[in-house]
Amino acid sequence: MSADSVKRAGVTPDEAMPFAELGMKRDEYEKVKEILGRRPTGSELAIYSVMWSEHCSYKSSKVHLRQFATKAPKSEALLVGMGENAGVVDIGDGWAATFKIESHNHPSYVEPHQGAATGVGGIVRDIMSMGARPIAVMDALRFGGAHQPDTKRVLPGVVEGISSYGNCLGLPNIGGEVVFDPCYIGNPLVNALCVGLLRKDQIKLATAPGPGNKVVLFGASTGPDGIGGASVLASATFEDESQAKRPAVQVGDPFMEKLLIECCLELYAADVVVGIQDLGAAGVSCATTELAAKGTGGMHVDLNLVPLRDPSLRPEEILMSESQERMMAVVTPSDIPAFMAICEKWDVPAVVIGEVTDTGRLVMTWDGEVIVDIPPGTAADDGPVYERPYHEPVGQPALNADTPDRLERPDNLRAALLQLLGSPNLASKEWVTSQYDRYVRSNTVLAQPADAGMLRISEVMAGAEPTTRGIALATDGNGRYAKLDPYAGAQLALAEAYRNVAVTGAKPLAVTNCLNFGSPEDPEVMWQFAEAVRGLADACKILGVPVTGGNVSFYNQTGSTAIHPTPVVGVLGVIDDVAKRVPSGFTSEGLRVALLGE
Amino acid sequence: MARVIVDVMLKPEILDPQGQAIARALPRLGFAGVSAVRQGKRFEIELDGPADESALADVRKMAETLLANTVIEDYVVRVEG
Amino acid sequence: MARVIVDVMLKPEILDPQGQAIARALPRLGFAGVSAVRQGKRFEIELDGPADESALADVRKMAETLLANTVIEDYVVRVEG
Amino acid sequence: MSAARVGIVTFPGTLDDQDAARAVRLAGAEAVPLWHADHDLNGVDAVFLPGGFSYGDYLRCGAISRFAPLMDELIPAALAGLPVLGTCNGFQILCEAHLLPGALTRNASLHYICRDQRLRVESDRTAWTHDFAAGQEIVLPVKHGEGRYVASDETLAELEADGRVVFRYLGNPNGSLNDIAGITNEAGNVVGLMPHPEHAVEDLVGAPSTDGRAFFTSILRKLVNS
Ligand SMILES: Nc1ncnc2c1ncn2[C@@H]1O[C@H](COP(=O)(O)OP(=O)(O)O)[C@@H](O)[C@H]1O
Repeated sequence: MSADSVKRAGVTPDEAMPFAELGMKRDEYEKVKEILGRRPTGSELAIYSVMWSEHCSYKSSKVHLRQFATKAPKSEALLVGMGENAGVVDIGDGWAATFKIESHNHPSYVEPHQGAATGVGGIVRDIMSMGARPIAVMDALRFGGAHQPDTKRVLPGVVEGISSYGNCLGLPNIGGEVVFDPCYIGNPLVNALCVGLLRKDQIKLATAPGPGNKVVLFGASTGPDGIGGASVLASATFEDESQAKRPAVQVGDPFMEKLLIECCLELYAADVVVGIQDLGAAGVSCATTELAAKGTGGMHVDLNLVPLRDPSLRPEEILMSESQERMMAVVTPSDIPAFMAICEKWDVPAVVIGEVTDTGRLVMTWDGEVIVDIPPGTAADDGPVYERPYHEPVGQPALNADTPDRLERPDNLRAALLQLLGSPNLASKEWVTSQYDRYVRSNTVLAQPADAGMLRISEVMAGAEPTTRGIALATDGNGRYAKLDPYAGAQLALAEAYRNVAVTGAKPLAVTNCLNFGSPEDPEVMWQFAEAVRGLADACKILGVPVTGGNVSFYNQTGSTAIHPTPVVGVLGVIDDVAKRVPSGFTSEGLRVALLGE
Repeated sequence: MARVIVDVMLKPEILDPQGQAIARALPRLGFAGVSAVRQGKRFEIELDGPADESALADVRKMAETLLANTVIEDYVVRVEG
Repeated sequence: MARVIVDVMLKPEILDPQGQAIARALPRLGFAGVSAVRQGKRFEIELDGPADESALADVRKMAETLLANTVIEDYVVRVEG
Repeated sequence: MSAARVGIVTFPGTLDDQDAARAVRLAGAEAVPLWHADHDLNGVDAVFLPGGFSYGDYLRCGAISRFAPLMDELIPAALAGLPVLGTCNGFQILCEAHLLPGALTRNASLHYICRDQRLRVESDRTAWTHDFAAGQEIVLPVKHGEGRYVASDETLAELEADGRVVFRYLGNPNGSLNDIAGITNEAGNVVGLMPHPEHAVEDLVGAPSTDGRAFFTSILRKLVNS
């Protein structure tokens, strides 16, 4: 069965395409037609629909997120800012750190273990793609009430998923949060952070320059993971009912990811990589369009060469597959043998699937026919941008007028204290943290129960000159504060993470954030979002720390009820001498206790 | 007293990293001629009474709600005989 | 192309905490009448050729040396059919 | 005199090889990287199989690694007296390779556990524990999901009678039979344990103890004296 080709699209201009089933609006579809000067093929529609989705294009949030750049404080430390896979910060002595936090909320509700595991896997690949060795992870978690039945299903699975995936990669878990609130029932939040280390002059970027250079797909083979929508497309165009919908959960293979990490580091050390990109949510679509758009502008890919786990996959499905543990690299032809030899050493399958061109077009073929022929930038960068309407929630003044003054003062303070101590949000998180390896690779200076995690860096990579330096990281967020006042709530989250880093003795340098909200189509939610971003951008300016990257997660809601707005903020700091770190807790008897601040 | 077996396997379209790792290792161990391996779980359930229709219905429900994760797994219930 | 099944179970004298945890959970979930549960592994091996005696001998060796740890586990090889 | 050379084995999925090499170097020995796919022990004086998730712990921990080409060299060398230490996944591999008896199974709690663990040294008569005193209490981190030691009654009785239980948990984290944390072979040259000495050799990082150092000073002393 042949695929919908460009040629065919030319002679069947009026064929109805299932853009609505793929979540695309009519005017967005019209824009695609205008760009191409014809109707898109099924494969082209697959590419535009995922690249222009909220998740990949940030179409509702973009206009607000710009403040992180326009209000950004001057920073000597910033080497790579927003817009790349992750931000990179100069931490001195020739070293750089790259870090980012990302959500995997919805998949973790559907299948807690695999959802959370693949969340860790995804953020780790982002860090790898910058040229860094991933060196630690953190996880900020939100669950429904501790006693609500579904929490019993979701929480153990999520913790097991993070534990099994992160531990298997040999990445120490150096901190995070566990918060319970009934507002998260049905919408748990799983935000995973990864930090990596690299030499300052070895940053890798997602770019495909140099016509004639080869495009290599390496790592796991491609299966029908997470392509519910794509199968509509694969069948709809051809009235083929045999292609049942295949909405499959993404399953992680941490062992393959561990091999990928070591393989990539050896590829970097051998200097055989011109550009590199991880395959995230939009898989091959995203990697090819983004690499091509940032390079010399063109790429030719033969989709038949993509190694498949399920040989019946159609090109539309291959383009949208979310299979995990895959990377795409651009390699000069003369380096291909060395590249392949390193992949073979690590048992990582690798295949050349295409070539960089200077045509300004991304062209893909299937069975010898052209099925994609687009300007890659139109998919990667020129997605729709919305100025969504927003207004303060109707109930906001009443919510704020309802102050704690109304509460009865308890006459038995002891009972009140015991009740507080027994509440799930204040209780020990050891049930969670004891399932995470905090020791692996022996660079962990601080981890739980400290307020911030800290790592030494001198021992991370063999052969590097010694340094006394280290990095510290903390994540914080408080949905209840943000619900009362999203502007101040986001600032409080930043302030807390900033303080947590500062008290260890480290100097805060940079910020990442994960913005978890309800539907952007609800003007009241959109107001919360706009306020939170404005608050965070203003506070970053005042504290002198730039936002280097992050992630927006919308549609965390059940029916019309959204979660509390939950901006989670991560702060990275640097300490000149890790031996001088300040642990939390009283270290010996007889010390004086001082209270600083108001 | 009867024994009922519940076999739980990952659905065919779901990645099975364990099975794949085993399949990849076999040639190195000198085993040729295997095209794929999938790894699943096997539960042996000892019943107090006989494996009659009502007991089997119970086991089926148990498989559906507890033994298998039906988001990613299929199961088969059968009486050992 | 044939499929051979290898079932691997812990030896009866070895504690099976997973099976026990399931057995303990059953009454709470409203299932009565189960006296014990044991959890093991099931491997589905796809052969390139037929499941003849020589192929089965190979699978038995694979089970003995790789799929089962005979210090703690027993195995059974059978042809699906 | 050239430094004692301790081989550190890396399988696909090994995690603690860097830590192991560092611990060996801190003790004053030379750490020699050994690759699973090579048929070559590089003439080392002792071998350390560090922890991790070799082959993702798929099938059973250590089940696939035990067939690595390097193991074809290591098994006869160990039987001939080469000192070998396996920690965590390394212990699991040694059991799968039948260099040590018994097996390591899923923790009784069914959860992975990472914690600082108190242990009692039961034997200072192995190649790797001379610098401890029998009866000494130490703290090392444990971090594993499948660390519950099991063996047949006869094997257990034999281990106990021959003094081959090398470490015992004080506060059993995983349900190990007889609280066993580590054992040795009859000759005392092969030792396996679930806890991680290589994470307890520096004040700044790892567990709140440096009790792990004695493993490495023990082997160094033995090699230098022999
Ligand atoms: N999900 C998690 N992942 C990793 N570490 C966590 C997680 N939740 C809590 N922690 C760690 O456990 C410790 C205690 O957490 P918590 O009780 O929330 O204390 P605090 O209120 O001081 O942040 C901290 O070191 C924190 O980083």
